[in-house]
Amino acid sequence: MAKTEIRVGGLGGQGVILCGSIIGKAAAIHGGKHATLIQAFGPEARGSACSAQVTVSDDVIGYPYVKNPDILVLMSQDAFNQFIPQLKPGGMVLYEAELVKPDGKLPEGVRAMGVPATRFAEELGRRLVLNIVMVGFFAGVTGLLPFEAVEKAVLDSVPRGTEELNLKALKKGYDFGREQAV
Amino acid sequence: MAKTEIRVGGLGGQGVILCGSIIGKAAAIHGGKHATLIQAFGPEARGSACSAQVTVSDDVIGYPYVKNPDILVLMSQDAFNQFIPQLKPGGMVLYEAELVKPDGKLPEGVRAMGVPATRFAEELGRRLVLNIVMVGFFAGVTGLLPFEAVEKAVLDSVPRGTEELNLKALKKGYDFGREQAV
Amino acid sequence: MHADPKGVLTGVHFIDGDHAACEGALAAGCRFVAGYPITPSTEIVERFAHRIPKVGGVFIQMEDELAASIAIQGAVWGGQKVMNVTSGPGLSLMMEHLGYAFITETPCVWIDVQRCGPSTGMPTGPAQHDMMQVKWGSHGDFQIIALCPNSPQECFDFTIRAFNMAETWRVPVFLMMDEVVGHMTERVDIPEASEIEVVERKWTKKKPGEYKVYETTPEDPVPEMVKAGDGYRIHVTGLTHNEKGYPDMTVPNQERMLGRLIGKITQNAHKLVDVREDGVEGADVVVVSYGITSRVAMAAVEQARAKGAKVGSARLVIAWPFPAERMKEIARTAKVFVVPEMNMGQMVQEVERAVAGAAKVVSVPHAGGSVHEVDTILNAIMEAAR
Amino acid sequence: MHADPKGVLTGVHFIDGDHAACEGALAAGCRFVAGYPITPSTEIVERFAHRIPKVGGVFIQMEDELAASIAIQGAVWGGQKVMNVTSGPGLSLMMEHLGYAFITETPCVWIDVQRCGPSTGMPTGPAQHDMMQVKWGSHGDFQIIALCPNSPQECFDFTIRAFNMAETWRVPVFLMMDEVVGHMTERVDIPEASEIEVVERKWTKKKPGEYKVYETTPEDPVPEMVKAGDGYRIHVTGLTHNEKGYPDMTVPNQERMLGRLIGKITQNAHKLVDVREDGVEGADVVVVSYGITSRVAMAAVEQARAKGAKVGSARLVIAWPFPAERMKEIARTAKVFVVPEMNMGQMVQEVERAVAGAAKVVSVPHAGGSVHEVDTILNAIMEAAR
Amino acid sequence: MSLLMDQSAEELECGMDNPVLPFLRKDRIPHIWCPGCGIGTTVNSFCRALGDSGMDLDKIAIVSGIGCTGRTAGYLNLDSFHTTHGRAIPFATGLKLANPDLKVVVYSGDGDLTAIGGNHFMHAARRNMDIMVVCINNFTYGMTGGQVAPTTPLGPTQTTMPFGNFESSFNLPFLADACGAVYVARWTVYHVRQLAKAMKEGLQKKGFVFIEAMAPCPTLYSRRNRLGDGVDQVKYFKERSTIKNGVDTKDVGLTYQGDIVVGKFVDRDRPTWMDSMNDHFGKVLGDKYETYGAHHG
Amino acid sequence: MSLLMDQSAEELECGMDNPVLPFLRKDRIPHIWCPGCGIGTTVNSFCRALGDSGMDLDKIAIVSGIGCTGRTAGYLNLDSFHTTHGRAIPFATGLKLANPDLKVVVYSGDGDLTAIGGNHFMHAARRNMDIMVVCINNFTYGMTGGQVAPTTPLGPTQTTMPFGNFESSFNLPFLADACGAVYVARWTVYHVRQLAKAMKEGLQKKGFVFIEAMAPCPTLYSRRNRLGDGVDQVKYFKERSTIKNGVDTKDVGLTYQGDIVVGKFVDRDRPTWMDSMNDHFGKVLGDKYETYGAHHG
Amino acid sequence: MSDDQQRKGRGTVFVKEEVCKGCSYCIDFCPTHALEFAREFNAKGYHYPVLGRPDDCTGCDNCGLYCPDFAIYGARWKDIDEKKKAK
Amino acid sequence: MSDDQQRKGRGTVFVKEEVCKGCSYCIDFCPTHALEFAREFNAKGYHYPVLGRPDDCTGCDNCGLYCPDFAIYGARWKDIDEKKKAK
Ligand SMILES: Cc1ncc(C[n+]2csc(CCOP(=O)(O)OP(=O)(O)O)c2C)c(N)n1
Ligand SMILES: Cc1ncc(C[n+]2csc(CCOP(=O)(O)OP(=O)(O)O)c2C)c(N)n1
Ligand code: SF4
Ligand code: SF4
Ligand code: SF4
Ligand code: SF4
Ligand code: SF4
Ligand code: SF4
Ligand SMILES: [Mg+2]
Ligand SMILES: [Mg+2]
Repeated sequence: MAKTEIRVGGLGGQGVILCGSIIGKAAAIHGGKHATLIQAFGPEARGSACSAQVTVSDDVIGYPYVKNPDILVLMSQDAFNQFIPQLKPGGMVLYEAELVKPDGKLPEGVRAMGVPATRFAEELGRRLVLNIVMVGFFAGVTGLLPFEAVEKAVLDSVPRGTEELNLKALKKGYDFGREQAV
Repeated sequence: MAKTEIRVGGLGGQGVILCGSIIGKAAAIHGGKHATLIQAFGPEARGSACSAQVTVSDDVIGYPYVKNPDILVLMSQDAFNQFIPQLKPGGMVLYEAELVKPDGKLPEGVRAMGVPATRFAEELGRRLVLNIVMVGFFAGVTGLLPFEAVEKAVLDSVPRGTEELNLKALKKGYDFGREQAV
Repeated sequence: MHADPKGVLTGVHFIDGDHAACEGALAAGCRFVAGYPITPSTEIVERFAHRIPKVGGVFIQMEDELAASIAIQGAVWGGQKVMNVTSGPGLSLMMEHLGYAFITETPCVWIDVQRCGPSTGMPTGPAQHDMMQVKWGSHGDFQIIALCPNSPQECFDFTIRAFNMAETWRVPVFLMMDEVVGHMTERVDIPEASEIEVVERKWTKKKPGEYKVYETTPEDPVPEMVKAGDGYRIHVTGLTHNEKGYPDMTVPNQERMLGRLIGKITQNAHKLVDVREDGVEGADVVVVSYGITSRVAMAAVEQARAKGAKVGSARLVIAWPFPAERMKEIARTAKVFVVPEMNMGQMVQEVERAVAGAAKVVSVPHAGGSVHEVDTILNAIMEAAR
Repeated sequence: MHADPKGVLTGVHFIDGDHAACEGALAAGCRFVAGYPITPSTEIVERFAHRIPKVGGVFIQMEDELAASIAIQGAVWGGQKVMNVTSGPGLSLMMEHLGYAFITETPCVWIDVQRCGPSTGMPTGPAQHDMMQVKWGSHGDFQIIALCPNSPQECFDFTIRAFNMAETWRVPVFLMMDEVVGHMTERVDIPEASEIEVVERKWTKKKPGEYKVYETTPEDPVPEMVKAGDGYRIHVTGLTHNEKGYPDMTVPNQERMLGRLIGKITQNAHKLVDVREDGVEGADVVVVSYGITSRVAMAAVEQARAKGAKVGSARLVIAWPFPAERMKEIARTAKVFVVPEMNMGQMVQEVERAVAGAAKVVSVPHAGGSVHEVDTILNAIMEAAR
Repeated sequence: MSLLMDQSAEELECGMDNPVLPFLRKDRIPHIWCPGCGIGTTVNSFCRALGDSGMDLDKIAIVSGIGCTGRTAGYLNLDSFHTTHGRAIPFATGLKLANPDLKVVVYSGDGDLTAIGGNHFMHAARRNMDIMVVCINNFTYGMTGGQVAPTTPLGPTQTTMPFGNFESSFNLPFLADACGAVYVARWTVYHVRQLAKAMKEGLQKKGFVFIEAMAPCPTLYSRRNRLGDGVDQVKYFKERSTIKNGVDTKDVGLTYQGDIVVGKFVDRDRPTWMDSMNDHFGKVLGDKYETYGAHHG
Repeated sequence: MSLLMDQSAEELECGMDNPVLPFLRKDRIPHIWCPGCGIGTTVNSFCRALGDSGMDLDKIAIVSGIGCTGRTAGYLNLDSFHTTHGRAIPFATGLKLANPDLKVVVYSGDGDLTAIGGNHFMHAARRNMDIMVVCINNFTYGMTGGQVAPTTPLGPTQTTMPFGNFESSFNLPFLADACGAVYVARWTVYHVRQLAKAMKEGLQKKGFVFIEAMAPCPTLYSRRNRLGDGVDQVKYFKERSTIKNGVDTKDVGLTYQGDIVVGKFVDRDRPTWMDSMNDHFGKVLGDKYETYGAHHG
Repeated sequence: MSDDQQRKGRGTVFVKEEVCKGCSYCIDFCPTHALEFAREFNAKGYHYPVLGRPDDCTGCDNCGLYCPDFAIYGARWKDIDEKKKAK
Repeated sequence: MSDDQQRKGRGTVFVKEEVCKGCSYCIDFCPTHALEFAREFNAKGYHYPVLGRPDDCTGCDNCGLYCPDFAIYGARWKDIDEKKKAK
């Protein structure tokens, strides 16, 4: 009854929800698992903090909220500050290396890995795909889901005409993640 | 615990409710009794049947409806047809003699008395006071309420400037009633 | 405080419940009504429109009930005592603003002259089937107070009481009339203004800097009030808010705010309930009724007693909050509760819940359009008494 | 009858409850929606607006909820299957038209994605506090059916079921979602159209001369339908009416009409209730829950069992009509009912009434804005189990 | 059951019958309206229009709100809907869009359509929803006993303006015009033929049609203001009306017992809501889009 | 508690502070509006108007409905009321009539005021209720995520018009004018000074004042339609606006990214509802009548 | 009425006396003033119209157009005869 | 800024950097193009304006009129000095 709880955090406009959604979709539709995604906007939806809670499990998921995530995927400093205290002991933090500075605020026993996702995305020509880089990075580091499942989920989720760019972003993040994971 | 139940019936525009209201007011305010008046319009308020239920009692009145009146005061044939079956055995019917034709439809043991109220009213110069003539007739025949009480109730109830006319109408009906009652 | 003599039509009157309720409002200090006509409540606002120019105040007929039910709330924050007058269909349109009055703690009196529904139904027929609506009709949790007069005199008296309760508790207070009570004419005694006790708005004595619009103390869950224009620069919102009145949309604050708002009534229910009892001690059967039905029921109770049945009557003068505790007590001795209502069974559900199996509960429903036949209730009593 | 393949998005999807509900409606044959946006329900109509041009139908955004909730009813009489989508404040504005749908027996599905109130409250927070509103919020007596999905898959499935029930019973059928269920994304399997059972409108086979719009038989209290334009020259009114649909405002007719309308549900409640039970037999404590709370409650139940408590779960898939009989039965063996809800205690009152003192009933209220903490429910269970 | 409207012996003999009867639910007459109430006369004109239009009555539906006028739906022998107060227009909108085959007529009172129903009125006109709205303007709330309406001119007494009305009223044709109605006309109960003709034109016109019919409410408006009976009010309509077709709607405001401008003020064309939708989707979605309502009529 | 809007060291040194601060609830800033949202700029102009008017701020109340714009009430340092969706105007009506001392301003969104609130808008204008209505027109429902509004021009995509809007929109100044407003103006977020001046005039004017302020909603309108950010929309306002004071309101309708007519279109006088009431009762009831609100201000 | 001797004007009227509410629209708006009130009341107490001056009736049906109660209509003898024949 | 040497233009601006949302209204509508974006982000991740060309600032407060976030305003040195004196 393996269950992995993930919190994705960042700012509105960064594609935080989509990032969580692709992870969930990869698990639930292409990965043969169960997954639940909860979106959380602040009371004021726009412009401010934004986060997604993803539960991936071999079994049916009851309680849908992620209180103490196993994995954090963070794309802003605010999100980092907010969510780090919730992380499970021994959990994992994946962060955008240019927007988040862990600066020794990490609890002991936590594995933290950064990825210059924004830079990668800009190199690929569109800052907007930073969230897909993060998805790839997540997949690469955690190995929670088969790459093909994630790939299919990305293809299902991005606007027509942007598939290639997004797959490149995914690969980029994934490869970077594999390297780190080793 | 004397209780008298009265039903006044006629057509919209005849002043049926006012007629009932004056009887009630005479009893409740000037006559030292309790009185309850219930107005009943048909589901369609205007132009059609109209009636008032008046209960006059020495005691506090509970149930406010008049199911089987002791006295009927009737100003239209429709009302006559409708209400006669409800009259208490041995009850009394007071009717407008030109608009209502009892024609042998009266139950046995019932006292029925007509008054040419419309004609009286017309003689006084306003057809509209026919209801006040009926009030006077009621007071005269039944003796249920002191004439002064009824007189005050009329004065309280009619538009300013019409007091004299209405008192005349009341007196006319009252006198006619006294005669009949004898 | 005593009533302002200006609004008090001292004397003896032979008027109907609608008119009496209007006089009650004027006596209680109501000086603003925004109305929208609907049978059988219209006479209340018609009288108000006629009386108010000489009393000093405003009547305005709005474009619809949505407007009426929020205009009155604006007027409260402008400093006036107000009432909201309607009947079923209009009330259904006011449900959003019922919640707004509750969350903003805007003191106001709501008169519902109940007519026969559902929907347009029988507009000139009576009913008592908005009893649950006033308790539950707006989205979200809320609380109200509801009084049930059964005569024109009570329409006058209870309207004053309703205004006083609204000022005391700052929740919407309902006067649950019905077509019969509204259109029934009886003697109404209106005392001298000096004999009428009126609760003044709970104006703050604090200065602008010190005052918070929703600040309360542990002893008193009802905040003090100010009106717009007095320099306090208040903020009022229908959002979940803090003591300053500012939006504060967090779960703990929601809990705090809603807890206090609901608690104002639930924790003070014992001060609010009002049951008028007659022969309940030692009775096998207790008839629970309210509004006009209580008069019909009383006739049945008397007839049943004449036939030897041990019957008591418990009349809910205040239907909400429901006197659950008292019902539980009565259930210790009574065997059967008989609950006649001009609806398909509403308050009877509260009786059932309160007595929790300790006594039998019999509903005597009525689809509306007229009051019960006395015999219907009598039969139910006799059946229960067997 | 099977679903029209045109509206069925067969396949496996990772979508949220709002989107799933929209797909359910399309699969059920809904081809007309008149909407008005309100968080957190808007996504349902947004998806509908996007999907409908290719499915054949109409979406129109109306000027307000009053318009939306009656336009859909016009569309029903024009022959379409429809739904009405909103959240608390919008629902409060629709209360008059809820009664109209009931009295005119206009089949329609109402989706309420519950958000945290009262009033504007916390618009993006969840709650379950419109449960009583849908039962009692319109003036007059009426009845509805209410289903409580707890996942996107159920939002899809239950929406179809709601449409089928609406056509079967011709009362408003509510899908009581909440912000969490509406915005939670999970896998949703949409089967082939041929595997989806859809109840067709109960079209009459009678000819114009023979047909009466509200004629029923002793066996079947639900009348047959026609649509405007088919030559039947029907009349439909919100007034108390007879079989022909004509106003007939007499007390006996009111009794007859309302008796049948209410009876459709109360007398068939046994066919309608749906309680999903887990380990209720032999349990000391039974947790009664519904909607998203049932998933939180289940987590608590499992933890309590792990601690050795004998706990069962009874989930109200259908909240209205309330499964009073089943609760009574359970009360014969269970000692305590624990009822967590995202409100200050609503359905718990029905549980109390049903068990009538035969078991203890513990409310686990929540002011809204988030789901319960598992621990809160767990503690209540453990306390009850002692 | 023998109805008051059944053919008399005389009629039977020569095969005559009241020409409006095919359009009425005979078994519901006599109607509830007061003696001299102008609503009945407008319904009479509407029946003529139905006949003159030559349209299939099975395809005409009528929707009313609540009020004396609102009872009209119950008397016409059409598919007829008596809805809630103020909401006839949105009901009609749903009905029309669900079944585009229908010609949908809204027939209701001034209070119903322009007080509580004002929002729907203006938005339906803006959208050019394809419905015909007949507003019986009797300057009062008849059904509830004569309260002030948004149409009551300055001056007369109404129960909620017990000392005379001091609140400005709407100029309804101007309002309809400003919101986008494609056909706007005003007639009075005196103008029975013109009213019938306008109604016939309205039935045949596509888009949001607005016809104001001024009618006496003797019970609550005329008599209360000492203006006499229904017939006196119709005589006033006769005497003070001037026909001005095509005049600027801005200039047709009414005053208490003052001059009346009647006529057809607006008659223009713009695409209806549904046509706009079909055109637009056709353009954007191309052949994939199947015109909605095309299988109809 | 140190607030982001507290004076900085620099400011303290020279005694400077942002001139709009006296009009704002400092402790509630930063506000919730998105980057480049035009609502903030209109509020900025309103603050200037408050200052320029020289009026006693204790006697000015602001009422908002629900929406992004509706949050304005919560930021202004006045007696302020955040009501329900669409009902700011009737709330304001009650507030004003209960306390005639107040100048009451309604500040809300286009959807709030003209969709769900349309009926109140038109009736308050008809009555000439003495309130000033500022409508922030961003052509969309901002708060709920960008649905079509009655102000959305033909063309742009909105979530409930996913293939582009095909429904006609209102010309708001024309509507306000037709209903009877005594002051009608339109400005855009580009016209900050004119907007502030109009607001000041509005504050000082008696009767129903209507000011439309066109504002960008970059998040849900501009960006979604590839019109760029807030600043791009303001540049469009700048480039395509022509000032035409006094022009016929009929001619100021808007189209998608088309020409814009701005200016003060209407400025006239007619008695307010309350003045009419007082005059009328004075006439009818004579000396017995005590003018309502006379003891005030 | 169908009797030829009685045929005085160019047309005549048919009245449903019991439906009439005595509003006098027909009487006042008859172009030839052919109608007048009956002296009798109907069951509801209203005077209904009678063709007092049959000579003057043209059968124009103006009365029928005005009647708010659908209680009267006029017809030309010509049309009546045609209907009769068609029977 | 208060330092006389730094006084280049006729006025200057005061910026609440942490309140700014980087919309660029102030920058685009400064009549003298005196403002530009800082290279730094504030805590919310927005670039805020800085007086890039202080010489050009007239203190006209146009930036202040446009700012939707009340994060900037301009003032003339003249007025600043007066305020300072008044303190
Ligand atoms: C929601 C609601 N509010 C109020 C009423 C009461 N009501 C019924 S009809 C009516 C006004 C009728 O006036 P109008 O529309 O002018 O029609 P008329 O009777 O004059 O023909 C009112 C206020 C109602 N039925 N429903
Ligand atoms: C009764 C009700 N219906 C719907 C809503 C949801 N709602 C909130 S704001 C809004 C529209 C906002 O649009 P607008 O008035 O233009 O303001 P903006 O956000 O664009 O400033 C809607 C539909 C609500 N809060 N209440
Ligand atoms: S009250 Fe007026 S409008 Fe209503 S039926 Fe009577 S005359 Fe006609
Ligand atoms: S959504 Fe639009 S209107 Fe709302 S705050 Fe953002 S930019 Fe402004
Ligand atoms: S048919 Fe013509 S002429 Fe004959 S009575 Fe009627 S209106 Fe007069
Ligand atoms: S018009 Fe009709 S109702 Fe009026 S008097 Fe003539 S027949 Fe009778
Ligand atoms: S004060 Fe004027 S010149 Fe200086 S930066 Fe601001 S807008 Fe530019
Ligand atoms: S206008 Fe204000 S918010 Fe925008 S960039 Fe300038 S200082 Fe920042
Ligand atoms: Mg009217
Ligand atoms: Mg907007």
